Amino acid sequence: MNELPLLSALVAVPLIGAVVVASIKRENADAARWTALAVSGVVVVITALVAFGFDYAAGAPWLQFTESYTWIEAWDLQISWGVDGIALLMVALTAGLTPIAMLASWRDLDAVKRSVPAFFALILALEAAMLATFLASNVLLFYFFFEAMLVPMYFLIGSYGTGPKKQYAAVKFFLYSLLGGLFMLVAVIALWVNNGGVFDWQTLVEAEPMADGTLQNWLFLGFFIAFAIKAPFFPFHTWLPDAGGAAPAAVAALLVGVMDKIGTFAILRYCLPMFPDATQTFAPWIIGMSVIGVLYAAFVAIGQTDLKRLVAYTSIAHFGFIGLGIFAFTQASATGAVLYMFNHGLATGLLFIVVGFLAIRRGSAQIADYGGAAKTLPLLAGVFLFAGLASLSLPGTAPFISEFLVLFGAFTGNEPVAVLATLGIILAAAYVLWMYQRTMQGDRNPALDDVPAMRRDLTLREKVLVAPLVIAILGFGFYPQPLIDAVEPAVDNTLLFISGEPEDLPAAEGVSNE
Amino acid sequence: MSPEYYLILAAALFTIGAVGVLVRRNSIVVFMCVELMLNAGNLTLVTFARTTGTIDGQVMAFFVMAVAAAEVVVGLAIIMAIYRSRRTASVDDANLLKA
Amino acid sequence: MIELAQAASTGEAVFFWILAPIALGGAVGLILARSAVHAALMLAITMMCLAVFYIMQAAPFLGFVQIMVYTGAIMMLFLFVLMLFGRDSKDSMFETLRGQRFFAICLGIGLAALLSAGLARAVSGMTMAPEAPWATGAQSNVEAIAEALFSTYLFPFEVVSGVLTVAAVGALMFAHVAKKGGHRGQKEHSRERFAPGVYPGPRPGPGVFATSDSTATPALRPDGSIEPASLSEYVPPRQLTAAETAPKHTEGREG
Amino acid sequence: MDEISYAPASGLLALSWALIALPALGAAVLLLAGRRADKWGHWLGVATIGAAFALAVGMFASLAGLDDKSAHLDLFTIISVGDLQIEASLLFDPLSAIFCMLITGVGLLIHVYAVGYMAHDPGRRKFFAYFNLFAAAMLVLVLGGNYFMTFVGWEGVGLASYLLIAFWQLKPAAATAGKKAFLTNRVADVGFLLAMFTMLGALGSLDFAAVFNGAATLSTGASLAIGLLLLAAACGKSGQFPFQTWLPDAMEGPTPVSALIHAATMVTAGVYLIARSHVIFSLNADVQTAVVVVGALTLLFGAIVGCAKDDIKRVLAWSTVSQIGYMFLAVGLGGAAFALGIIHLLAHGFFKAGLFLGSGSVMHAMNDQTDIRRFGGLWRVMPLTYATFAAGWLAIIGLFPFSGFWTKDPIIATAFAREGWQGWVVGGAALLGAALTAFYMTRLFVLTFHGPKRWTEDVHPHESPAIMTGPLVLLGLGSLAAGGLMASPVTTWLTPVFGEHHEAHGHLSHMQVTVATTIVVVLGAALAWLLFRGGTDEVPRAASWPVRAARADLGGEAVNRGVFERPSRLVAGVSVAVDARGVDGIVNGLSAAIGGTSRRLLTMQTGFVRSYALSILSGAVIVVAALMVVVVQ
Amino acid sequence: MNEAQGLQIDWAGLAPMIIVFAAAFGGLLVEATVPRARRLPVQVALAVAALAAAFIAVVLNSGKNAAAFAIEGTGLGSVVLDGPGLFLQGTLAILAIVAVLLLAERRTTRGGDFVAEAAVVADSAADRAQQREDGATEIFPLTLFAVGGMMMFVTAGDLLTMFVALEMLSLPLYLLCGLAKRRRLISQEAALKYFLLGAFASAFYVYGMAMLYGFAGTVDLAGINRAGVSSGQPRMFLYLGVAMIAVALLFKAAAVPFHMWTPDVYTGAPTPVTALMAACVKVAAFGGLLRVFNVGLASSAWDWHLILTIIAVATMIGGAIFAVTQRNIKRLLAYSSIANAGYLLVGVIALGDAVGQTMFYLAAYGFTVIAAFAVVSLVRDGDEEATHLARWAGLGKKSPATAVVFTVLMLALAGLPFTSGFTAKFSLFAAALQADELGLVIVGVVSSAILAFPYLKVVVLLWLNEPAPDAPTVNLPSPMAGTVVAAGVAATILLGVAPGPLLDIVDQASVFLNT
Repeated sequence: MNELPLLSALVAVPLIGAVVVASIKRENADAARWTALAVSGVVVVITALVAFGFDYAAGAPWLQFTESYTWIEAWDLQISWGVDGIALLMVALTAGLTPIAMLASWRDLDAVKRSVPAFFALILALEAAMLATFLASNVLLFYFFFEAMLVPMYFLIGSYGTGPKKQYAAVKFFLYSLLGGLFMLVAVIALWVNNGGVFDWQTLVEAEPMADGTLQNWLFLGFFIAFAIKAPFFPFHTWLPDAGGAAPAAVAALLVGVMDKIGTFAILRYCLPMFPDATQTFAPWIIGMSVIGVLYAAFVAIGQTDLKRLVAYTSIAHFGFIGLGIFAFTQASATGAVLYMFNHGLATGLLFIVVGFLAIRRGSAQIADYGGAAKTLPLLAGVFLFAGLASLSLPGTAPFISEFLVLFGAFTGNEPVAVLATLGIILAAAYVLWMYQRTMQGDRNPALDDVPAMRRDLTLREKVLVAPLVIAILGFGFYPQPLIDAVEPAVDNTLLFISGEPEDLPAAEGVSNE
Repeated sequence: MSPEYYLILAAALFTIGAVGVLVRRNSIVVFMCVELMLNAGNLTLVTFARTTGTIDGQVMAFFVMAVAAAEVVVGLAIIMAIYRSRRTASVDDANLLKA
Repeated sequence: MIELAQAASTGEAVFFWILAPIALGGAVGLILARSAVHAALMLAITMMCLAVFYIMQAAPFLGFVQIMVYTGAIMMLFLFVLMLFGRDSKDSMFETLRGQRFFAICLGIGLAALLSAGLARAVSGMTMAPEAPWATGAQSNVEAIAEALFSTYLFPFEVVSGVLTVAAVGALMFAHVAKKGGHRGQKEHSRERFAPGVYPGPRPGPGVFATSDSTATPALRPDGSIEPASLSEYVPPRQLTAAETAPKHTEGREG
Repeated sequence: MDEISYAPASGLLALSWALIALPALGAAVLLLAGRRADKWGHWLGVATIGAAFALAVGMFASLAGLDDKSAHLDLFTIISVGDLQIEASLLFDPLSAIFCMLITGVGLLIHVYAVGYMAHDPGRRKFFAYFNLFAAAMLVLVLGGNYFMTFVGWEGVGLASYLLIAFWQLKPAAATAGKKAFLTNRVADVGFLLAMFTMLGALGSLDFAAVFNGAATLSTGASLAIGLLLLAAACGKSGQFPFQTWLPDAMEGPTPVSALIHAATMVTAGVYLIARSHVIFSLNADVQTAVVVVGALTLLFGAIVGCAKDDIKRVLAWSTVSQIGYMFLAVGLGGAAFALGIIHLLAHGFFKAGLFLGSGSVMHAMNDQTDIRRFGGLWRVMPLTYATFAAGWLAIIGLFPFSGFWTKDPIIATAFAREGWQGWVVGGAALLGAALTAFYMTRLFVLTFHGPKRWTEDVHPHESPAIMTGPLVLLGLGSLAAGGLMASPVTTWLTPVFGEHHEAHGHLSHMQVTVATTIVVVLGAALAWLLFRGGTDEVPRAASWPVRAARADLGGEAVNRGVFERPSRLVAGVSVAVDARGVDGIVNGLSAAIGGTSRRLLTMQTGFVRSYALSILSGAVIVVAALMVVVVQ
Repeated sequence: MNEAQGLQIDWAGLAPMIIVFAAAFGGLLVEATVPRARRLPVQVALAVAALAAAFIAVVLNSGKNAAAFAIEGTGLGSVVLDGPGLFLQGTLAILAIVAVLLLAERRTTRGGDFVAEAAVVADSAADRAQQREDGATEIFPLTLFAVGGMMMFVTAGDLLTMFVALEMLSLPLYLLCGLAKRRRLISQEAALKYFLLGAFASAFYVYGMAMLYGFAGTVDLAGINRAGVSSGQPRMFLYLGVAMIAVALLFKAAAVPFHMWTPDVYTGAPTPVTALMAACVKVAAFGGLLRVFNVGLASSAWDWHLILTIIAVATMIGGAIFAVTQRNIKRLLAYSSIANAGYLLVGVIALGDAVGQTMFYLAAYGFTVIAAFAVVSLVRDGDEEATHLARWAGLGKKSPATAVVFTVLMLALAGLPFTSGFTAKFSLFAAALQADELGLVIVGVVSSAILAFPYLKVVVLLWLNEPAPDAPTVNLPSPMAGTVVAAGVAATILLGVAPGPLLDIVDQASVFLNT
């Protein structure tokens, strides 16, 4: 196994970077930008090292690159990291999207007269916290970062956001997530108390499942509500349109692209293996919720008048698909759900970023403020359309593969539900195309000609940051197998608990840097 | 003579004192009502000293008296200071602080 | 011995039934008397009765302390302060807080009911310890108290000194105004008083012709308008209702 | 039934991926190169499609030399999750070979034509990129070795179609038409997806060979489901009832688009899909009946509406709807008629492409006007266009010995061959359709080229440049001859795909049908000639209800609005309101409730010390009471 | 004579209190002897030195588990030095040092927050004149007396000692509350309210003490506990006693419905005194509650469990809901302290399982809240504190450092990870769950969520609002208050990131003697 503490480095590098960037004087905005970008670049490199060192074989240990350091002995709490295929994908997504988000908001702050170093430091801090949640192999450690990430995001929305409701949105985001987190906290404590004071994920998972069904149900609910709010699943979603609508677009890309995935990631990582019986008890309800979410959010998205809110609602619909995939408990659907998490990060991330390009040019994200914009911004319009098509899961783009797997997996388990969810595809096309039509096509809004920025098509910086996403969406659209290979063992392991055969798990990796 | 009557009397005095605190507005009278409650406590203590056959009750009553004396001094000092500033001893008029 | 106790008991009962109503009457008087001085005197009566009860319950030391310290010193202190405020000041019996009196009486009745019910239930099961030596006279009451005071309760006893010191310091801080500068004679005082910009006459007292004597209630001129000099810089004036500004009889002079 | 197996590809056939890659590469280069490619981009487009055509011809030849007439090529694994295996595989068999030739061949001609047609359009480079993209996607569709690949191409052509319909996207009508086309297709595609899920669920594979070989084991329900779902998908893509409304609207795109995509190739993908899935469709008579009904209904529907339209391209579009109805009818009839459908498809590809390009040439001459009421007497000014258009007209109405005669008559005959009363009904419908076709096509032809000039003042018609007329001539020749030349060889060629079939004998003999058809066609054409020889009103006159209904697309649009569009918007509006007031209202209401409670409770904080004492005393009473309650218990 | 009666006095054990009281008396002597100009440094040095010495003495006493002041052979005593007692004494000493530094601050406003002569009529010419003078230095001996009383309160082995300690800690605080230099009327009003209600509560204490005495025949807590198991006296006395004593202690702890003095007094008192109250009095009050309920009333736990649960729920929810609409930062913190009292009550109810965790919470909360009030004292409109929240808008732009610090404190109070607030809540709730108090924990969590809103509102104001043109200034550098803030924030973060050592200590120190 690799001797280097790579996972610790993954968390530490952006964290230290955040401190360094924060200490840069406000006047040296460029220094802050480049330092932050460099730090995020280092994270990408470390991620690549992890990805290359990862053992993708089916029988490989579930968690790899494990590290463990004692932290609070009184609680038997360790700082322990470990990565499985699912987490690896999420880490890659985080590491990849962060520099892109940074580039996307490179000069956006010049207009709003806010501290640039603080902004980039907050993004790095956010990255560190998000990476830590994916890497933590300890329930309490996970919770720590799960809550801690609210702080940088809160400031990014509230302080750097746009629109009159940004404070409301930031506070709502924070309180809503905090409330969910607190439910999880109670569950974490109860789990700890009832499981002999263990936080270590591996130990908890390998322990005999709880005999007390009622307790298991409550614990599951405690965890699940936190994750459902985070994700967000219908009907816990209303914070997201507000937050997504108010956040700067690049931050919204991180918010929806990565942070929300923590909810679904955690459901797979914690809810399924730790509370398999309860998961099965609640699965029908959650599937119902997911399907309602798919259709309902799509309809609400159709009715939106603000681009960012619209994209936020599309995400809620997509999270319905992910929920469906996870709780259908088939190999295909769960794998699809994980791919969905990754691909949705790419596609919606790109969509948010492009909307950001538009919003910063036009100074508004209201759909009514556009119309026929493609005339002067052909390239931007093209990328916008591409992102939209990816978001509606057009074959050839990565999200299609995941949607296909989710729906197929769900179909084998529960046909009517899958058929209903499949209708969501139509609605997706409706909201994406209608959005595109109202902004880019049709009669040109005369007001656009008064905005000089609306005549500036994609700049080199914008092209550079968009390119990797476009390539990834297309590449994984045609050749998703590497992703599938990465996640399948972890998904299989997780599903073993649902099928009640956890004894078939691969042995835990014994190495730890105690 | 059973000591129970003392206890009931003390309870009555305690209650009267408590009600007095609630209904009187002159801060000194309010404070006197508190003293009445303390006295009720003392009577109870002395009575229980008798029923339990221990001296501790009397000792405690003594302590209460001593401490009450100190409390009176402090309280009257504060009331005096307020009276001099506001020319009123009514507790109702001291309501600058409220929600 | 038993007879003696019986006799003592009878005597105690007689005294109790005479004094208990007086004590209660004093307490009730305390909360009903409109004059603070009367209230203080009522409380003194109650305390005297309690002193007798202490003595009757084999606590002669406490009984005397009660008379000397409580009734003698503390009540006098109260009266002293009351005199400083002005003997005339009488509490208005008009309740300004809505529902306060009603709830107070309800709670009083409730508490009394709970306490008496509880105690009545309790005393039936109460066991009496054998008479202690200091009760039978085998040991001096003072000696017994002293023994406890200087052994078990020595530490708190010592700390009480601190409490008393704090009281002294507090009184000093809140009551003592240090003189500053040299001696100022009549000349200096009158110069100061008639200096330009100073209003030489007596300032209107707060609450003149008002329902309340608070600083927050501005004084009214004979024509009903507000006397600006009576407005405090710091206390926001109370908004007067029409009923309050209307001329009316002064309390205590009616009838 | 024989086990179906596909031989691995070798030699030139192993290059089938290049067939797709060539136009795809062209599209990529054109899109990425940006304005630098404006000057030569269109030629790159033509070149790639030309190369693809050449390759297709070569592969066709190689295939002809093989015994088992199929070449299967596995490229890579797309999805492998547990038992689910989906390969990127290509299948080159007689059926796909025909389609490849059609797509690249007709595609090449139309590409060339478009070089001239789009010469003055600033977006020509992008147009060719989309065109190439379409070709690539269409080739994926027909070359796909499994349903998944077909679906990828299926959606790809949908995208290209969307892009091209909305090519002039600043025109609201174009943008709306593009969106409508995509959405309608999307609805139908749900059927495709669900069909794939059902296949996967029942058979565990999407490979053609595996599905067809396992089809016999399918339950009746499953085969019915798969068949109907595939039919839905096919109807969507091919503009069949009830999804027909998008196709006429698609005429908002540039005319070469209408010719290539919305006439010759893409819209026939539905026919391809049914033909490709002939094994499944043949399994279940109910499914076949459904296809037949759809086909018959649509061919009449399109023909009737076509009679009432005054827009040259719309008439052709409705005609396309109607003609594809014939193809559906054919593949629905099954057996030998599968090949008939494909033959008609090929012939239609030629003559409809020619007709569309001809109409484009007319529009080119008439300042992009499309109203046939403002045409007339053009035959003098643009003789080449006139001649080729006439060839197309003759081909489509199916007069002996032109194309349509060889391809449509057998379909009508086979329709009459259906058993029982169905034969009469279906055959009658097909026959009536032929008459109507003759009527509306003649009407179109006469109003456009003959009769008095009804031009607006600003037009100065002229013949189109050679780069446009060249392809016209070729297509015109093809229209005239193709039917007759191809009918028999293609049937033979397709035998490895559809198997041997003997012609069924029905209510009427082939000869009788031919006579009947010829009579009705001549009658229809003559009627149109008589009615419209002198031109027509420039403002539509009040008409009887059938005409009004036909002008209103027989209510198709109204149904769309009433059943889909308006309810969707209503639901969207309601959802938005529910989300804001209901779901979010609970969240906000909760916080408001807490704030309100806070304010109300804080009124207890009066500032009066006696109130506070009251609170303490009440607390004390409560505590005492609570403890005494414990005692009493 | 003492020896003859078997009186055992552990002088070393009493040393912390003796040192503090001696220093208090010494401080009074300083007032009498040292010239006015030099009194402040002498007093501060004396107070800090005494508290530090007391702390060292506590540390030296650690591990002791005995009555420091006892009658031989009985094991009973008026001062009990056991784990919790020693830990809380040490905590009090440290928190008091911090508070004393804040009391000594004289740079933020000229002459400090305290009035030179409290007797001067408020609002008079003389009063205006003395606003430029240095404040009284008697506050230091008074503070020491109070702290001594608190240290005694948490180690009191019997109810009488506790009563004396209660008065010892209360009387100086009543006085200190009335000593604000600015807004003296309000300050005096706070003193009056605190005093009257405090005396009212004391009366309940005395009556309750009498009842328990009547029940057990002794006021020794261990004796009461034993009597709870086997007493010849009717249990009604016990219940009445528990009820009355609880009223008095819950009053000091500011539990609903005995809380109403808290916001007014916190607002009216000079901010350093508020800090002292919020941190130290909270420690003392809960130290007392823990001891009374764990030692004295453990055997009757079943009887009082219900009513204390009701009060805890009311306190948690009430405090949080009250705080939601506050517009004044001091009132906000006051209501937050009420809610926190609710969480601590959960620890009390959980009894033995949660003693250590409750103490940890007390220490963590003390540091955070003291730093918060220190920041409040720094933000000023001219010479007055800008306590209205609207005035804090945009502070993040004008004084980012202060705003960062205050944000950290608010997040700690909201219980976010990596702050002591989280560690404390986590361990407390875990202990409560261990004691099967799931309902209370859920209420606590809901309350935390509600309470997060006002904290967040402050953060919003600090960072997301634009400053008014006449926004308040932050008076920095001010070494004393600066030290306080630094110490508080450092403890807040340290206890959040590396709580291990302190958790170990409270774990070892969580067993009461004589239970």
